[in-house]
Amino acid sequence: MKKLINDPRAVVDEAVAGIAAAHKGLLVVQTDPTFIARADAPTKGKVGLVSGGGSGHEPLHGGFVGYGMLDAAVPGAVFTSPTPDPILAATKAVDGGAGVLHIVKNYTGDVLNFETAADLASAEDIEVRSVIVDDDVAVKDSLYTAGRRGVAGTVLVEKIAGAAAERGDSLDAVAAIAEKVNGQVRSMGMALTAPIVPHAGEPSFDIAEDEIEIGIGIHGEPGRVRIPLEPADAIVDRLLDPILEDLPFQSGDKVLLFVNGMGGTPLVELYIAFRRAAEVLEGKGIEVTRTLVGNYVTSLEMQGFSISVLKLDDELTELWDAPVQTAALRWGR
Amino acid sequence: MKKLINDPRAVVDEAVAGIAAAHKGLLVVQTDPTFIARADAPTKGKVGLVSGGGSGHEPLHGGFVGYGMLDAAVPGAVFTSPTPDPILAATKAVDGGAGVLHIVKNYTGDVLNFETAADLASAEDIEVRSVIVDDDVAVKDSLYTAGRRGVAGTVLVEKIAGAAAERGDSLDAVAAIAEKVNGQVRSMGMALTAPIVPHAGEPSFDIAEDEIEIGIGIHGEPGRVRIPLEPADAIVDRLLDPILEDLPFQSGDKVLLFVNGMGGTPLVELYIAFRRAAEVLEGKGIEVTRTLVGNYVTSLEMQGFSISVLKLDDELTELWDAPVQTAALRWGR
Amino acid sequence: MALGTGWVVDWVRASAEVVKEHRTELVRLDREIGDGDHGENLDRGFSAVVAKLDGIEADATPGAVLKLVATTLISTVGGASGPLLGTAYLKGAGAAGAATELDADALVAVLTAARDGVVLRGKAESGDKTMVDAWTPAVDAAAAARDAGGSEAEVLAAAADAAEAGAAATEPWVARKGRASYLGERAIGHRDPGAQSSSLILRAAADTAAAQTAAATEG
Amino acid sequence: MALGTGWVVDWVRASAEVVKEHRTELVRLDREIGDGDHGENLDRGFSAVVAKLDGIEADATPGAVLKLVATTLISTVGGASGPLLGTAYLKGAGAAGAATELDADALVAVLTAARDGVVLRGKAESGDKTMVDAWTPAVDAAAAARDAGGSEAEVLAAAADAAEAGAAATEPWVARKGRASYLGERAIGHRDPGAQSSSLILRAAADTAAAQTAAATEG
Ligand SMILES: Nc1ncnc2c1ncn2[C@@H]1O[C@H](COP(=O)(O)OP(=O)(O)O)[C@@H](O)[C@H]1O
Ligand SMILES: Nc1ncnc2c1ncn2[C@@H]1O[C@H](COP(=O)(O)OP(=O)(O)O)[C@@H](O)[C@H]1O
Ligand SMILES: [Mg+2]
Ligand SMILES: [Mg+2]
Ligand SMILES: [Mg+2]
Ligand SMILES: [Mg+2]
Repeated sequence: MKKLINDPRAVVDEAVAGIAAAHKGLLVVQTDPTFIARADAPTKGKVGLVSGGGSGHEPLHGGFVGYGMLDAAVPGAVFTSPTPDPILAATKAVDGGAGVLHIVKNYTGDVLNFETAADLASAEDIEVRSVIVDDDVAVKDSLYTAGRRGVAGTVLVEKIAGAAAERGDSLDAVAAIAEKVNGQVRSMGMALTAPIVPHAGEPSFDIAEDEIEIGIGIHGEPGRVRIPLEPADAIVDRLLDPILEDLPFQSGDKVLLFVNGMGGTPLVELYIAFRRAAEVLEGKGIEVTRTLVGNYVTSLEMQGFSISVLKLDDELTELWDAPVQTAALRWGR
Repeated sequence: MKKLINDPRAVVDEAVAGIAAAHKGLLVVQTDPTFIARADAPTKGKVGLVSGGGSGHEPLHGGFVGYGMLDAAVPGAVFTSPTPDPILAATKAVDGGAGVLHIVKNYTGDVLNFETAADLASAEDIEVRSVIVDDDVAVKDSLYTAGRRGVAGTVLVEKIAGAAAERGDSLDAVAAIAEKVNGQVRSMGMALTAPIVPHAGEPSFDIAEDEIEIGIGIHGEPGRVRIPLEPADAIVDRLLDPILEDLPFQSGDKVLLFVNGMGGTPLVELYIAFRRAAEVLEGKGIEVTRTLVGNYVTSLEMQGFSISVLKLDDELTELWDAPVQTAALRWGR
Repeated sequence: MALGTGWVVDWVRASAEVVKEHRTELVRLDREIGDGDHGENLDRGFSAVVAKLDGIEADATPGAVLKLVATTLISTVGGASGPLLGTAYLKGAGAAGAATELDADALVAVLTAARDGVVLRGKAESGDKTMVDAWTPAVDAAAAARDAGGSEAEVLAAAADAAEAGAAATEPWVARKGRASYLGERAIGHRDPGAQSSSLILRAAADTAAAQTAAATEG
Repeated sequence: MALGTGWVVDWVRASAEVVKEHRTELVRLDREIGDGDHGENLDRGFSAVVAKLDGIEADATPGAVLKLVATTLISTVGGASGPLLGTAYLKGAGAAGAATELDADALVAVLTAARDGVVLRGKAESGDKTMVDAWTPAVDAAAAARDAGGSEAEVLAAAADAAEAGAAATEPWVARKGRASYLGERAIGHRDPGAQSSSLILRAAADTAAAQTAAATEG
C-alpha cells in the first residue's frame, strides 16, 4: 500500500487537523468528539444543517461546511459511519434555536448512528429532523436490499437545503426542500480501480486490467456487475440510461448535470465523460441548465466517476445559484 | 491502460468540448486552432492574459480562465506544448488594446512555441510580454540544465497577475507583478506512482510498491532521486527544506502555503500533508496567512503532491484576495 | 455453575482478544461483500471496552458490565455493527437486570434479549445474511440446551456451536440487509462478516464459561 | 547526381514512414529520460506533412518543399522538437534558395544551415545530449565527404552514418538541455530521443538519395 499517510489509524485525525489549518476563519474543528463546524456557528434563528459519514469521501462533508451549506460535518473512521456522540455534539453546537436537520446517506450504519444521535438530541430539547439521501439507481429499493444508497446527489441536497436554511426557511421547510432534491436526483457510478482502505492495506476488490465495475457505491463495495473495459462514451450511456428511466426524466426537463470523480480520476477524463452526458441529454431534449464537474464525493484514490442528474425548477435553480462559501464549493461571496 | 477515454488521440479535443459544455457563460472554446477564452473576451482596455501548455494538467490552464485570472488558455497535446498557431490566435482574440501577457512555464517546448507566437503577434502590432515561470527547486538553475521548471506556482502567478490586470494595471505593471510572484514562490513535488500518457499506454516510469520519486515535474518525468517509501511527515519535510532554504524564507515572513495534488491523490492525504507543512512553517516563525489545498496542477492520474510557498506582502495578499471567477478557482463573485 | 461478573469480564476480554486475532479475517470477509472495515471496527470497539474494564467497581453486576460494553461499543465502533451489537449488549444488560449471577435461564434471557435488540434496530429477518443468522440459531440452541437441563457452560457451548453453523450457513445466500445486499447474486459464496464475528464472540462466551466451570471444579 | 524536388518529396515521405515505424521506440526513449511523447509528436507532424505533399505545385523547388515541411512541423508538432526541427527545415530551405537541384555543395549548405538553426533556437552545444549531437557530426561528415569528392548520395550516407554514431554516443552522457537535464545522473545510459529521430531522418535522406541514383543509373 502506497499512501501519503503517517499511520493508518491517524488518517482521520491528521486530515481533520489539516482541514482546520487550511480553512481557518471558515471552519473550526472540535476534537473529542471530533466534528467540523462553521467558524460562526451557531447562527441564531437559522436551521442548523449537520451531515457526516465515513471519512475517505473528501471533500464530502467537511469541505461543504460554511455559509449557505452545512453548519457542521461529522467524520467517522474511513468508510465507517461516525458514532452518535460526535453527531450529538455537532447538533448541539450548531443549534441556533430553529432546530437542526440531519442529512444522512442511506447506509445502515449512518442511519442507525444518526438516529441514536437524533434521539439523544431530542432528549435535550433540540428539534431534529432527518433526511435520508438515496439517489443511487444501481441499487433497487426493495424488500431485498437495504434500499438505495446515498451517493453524489448528497452534495446537491446539502447545497440546496443549505441555501434554504440561509434564507431563513423553517426546519420543516428546509427538510421539505431536502426531500424534494433527493426525490428529483438520480445517480449511478462506476469504477476502473478499487480504493485501498488504509487499515486494510489492500485494494477493496481485485479487478483485472481490462475490467470495470458498474454500479459501485462510494465505499469500495464491488458494483452490481463487472464488464470488460469500454470506451468512455459507452460507459456514460450505460450509467445515464437507468438514471433517466428511473425518475423518469423527460424531454423539456431542465436539469443540473453533475459528473463526479471518485478521487483518482483525472479531471481531463471527467470532462470527456461530461461531454458525452451533455450530448445525450441534449439529444433527448433535456436541457442542461446547471452543471458541476469535479471530485466532490470520492472514494479515496478510486478511479471512476458517477453521473447525477437533478431535475430543476425555478426554486431549486435559485437556491443552487444562491451564494455559498465553503472549502470545496464557493460562489457569490 | 485503464482510462475513461474513447480514443487516445481524441483526448484533448473531447475534454475541451466537455469544458465548453460544462462552463457555458464563463468560457468559449474555439477550435481550429483550439483555445479556451473568456466568454466576454476581449475586455477593452484590459491587459489580456494568455497561458497554455500541454494537456493533462487540468484544471491548469483552462480551469483558470475567467474574471480576475486568465483571458485565454491554449491546450497542447497531452504533456506537449501547443504550437504557435493557437497561441497566436488566442493572443489576438483577447487583445483589448492594452497588450497581452504570456505566462509560460519554463520548458524548452513551451518557451520556444510561445516565443514564436509572440513574434508573430508583434508582427501584427499586438504588444506581447512574456513571463517565464520557474518555481521548481528540485532542478538547479544552472548552465547544466534547461533551468528550473514551472510547476504549481504557475497558478499563483496566474491568479495574482490576473487580479492586477483586472484592476487596470498596464502591461508592464502586470508583467512586473507576475515576475514578482515568480520570484517569491518556490515549489517541489513528489510522486508515489507514474502517470500514463494515453498514446503511450504505459506508465511514464516504473516504480516499485515501496519506492517514491522525489523532485518530479508534472509531465511524468522521473524525479531527481528515488527513495524508499516514507511517512507523509518525513516526505513533507524533505520537500519543504529545499523550498525554505532557497528563497530563503525567514521567521516573520507571511506566506501563502499551497499543497497541490498531482491528480490521483485523495484530498484526505493532501490535508495530512498540509497539516505537517503548516506545522513546520509555524515552528520556524513563518506565518501562513493564505492557503490553497487541492488538485490544481496535475499530471494525469499520478499520485503525489507538491508544496509551494509564496512570500506575501500587502499588495500580493490584496491581489490574491481579489474576486476571481473561473471553473476551478472562485471567490468574491 | 451460575456465572458472575468475573465471567462477564473474562468473556469481554476474550472477545477483545479473539476479535483482534481475527481482525484481518473479518476485514477480508467485509472486503468481499462489504466495505472492508468490520474487523477494524470491532477491534477499535473492543479495545476501548478493555481499556474501561479496569475502572469497573468491585461490586458491579453482570448487567452493569454488559451495559458498559454496550455504551462503549456504541460510542466507538460506528458503522452498522456499532449500534447493532451495542444494542445487543444493551438489551442483554436489561435482561440481566440487577442479578449478581446468571444461571441457565438468565443466560437464555440475556441472549434472547440481545438478539431481539439486533432485530429491533436492524429489522433483519433470518436468512437475510446478517449477524441475526448467527444470533437466532444461537438463541434457539441455548434455549433447547437449557430445556434439556444443560449447565450454564453447556448452554453457551450450544449457542456457540449453533452460531458457528449459522455463520457458515450464510455463505450460499444472497443478502437482503446491510451493504452486501447491494451486491445481489455476487454475495453468493461469501460468509457474512457480522455473523462470523458474532459467532466468534459467542464462542468466547462458551470457552470462558467452560474455563470458569473447570477452575471451580478443580478449586 | 544532383538531387531535385522529387528526391526531397521522397525523403519527406520516407521520413514520415520511418518515424511511424519507430514511433514506439522514440516514445520509449522519451519515457526513459523525458515525457514520453517524442515519437507521437513527430508522427503527428510528419503525417500532417505527408497530407500536404499532394498539394505541392508541379514546379516547386526543393527549397519550397523544405519550407512546407518546416511550417507544417512548426504548426503541428509542438513541444521542443516542433520548433527545433521546424527551424532546421526552415533554415535548410533558406540555404536551398531557389535552386531546382541540390548538388553536394548545396546539400552540405542545407545541412549546415539546418544544424545552425537548431543551435540558434535551442542554444545547445555538442555534448549536451540533444539532437544537435546527431546533426553536428552529420554536418561535419557531409562536408568531409564532399571535400573528398563524394557524390550527393555519398555525402548523405556519410551524414547518416555520423548521425547514427552521434545518437549512440549520447547514451553515456548527462544531459544539459531539454527535459533530460532535469534528471542529472539518471539520464546516463539512455539515448537521446531527438538525436535518435534526427539520425533516422538523415538515414532516410541517404537511402532515398541512393535509390534515386540507382534508378537514374539503371534508367
Ligand atoms: N440491518 C441489519 N441487521 C442486522 N445486521 C446487520 C444489518 N446490516 C448490517 N448488519 C451486519 O453488520 C455487518 C457489517 O458491519 P460493519 O462492517 O462493521 O459495518 P458497515 O456495514 O457499516 O461497514 C454485516 O456483516 C451484518 O452482519
Ligand atoms: N535546447 C535544445 N536544443 C536542441 N535540442 C533539444 C533542446 N531541448 C530539447 N531538445 C531535443 O528535443 C527532444 C525532445 O523532443 P520532444 O519530446 O518532442 O519535446 P518535449 O521535450 O517538449 O516533450 C530531445 O530528445 C532533444 O533531442
Ligand atoms: Mg463501514
Ligand atoms: Mg512533451
Ligand atoms: Mg463494513
Ligand atoms: Mg518529449
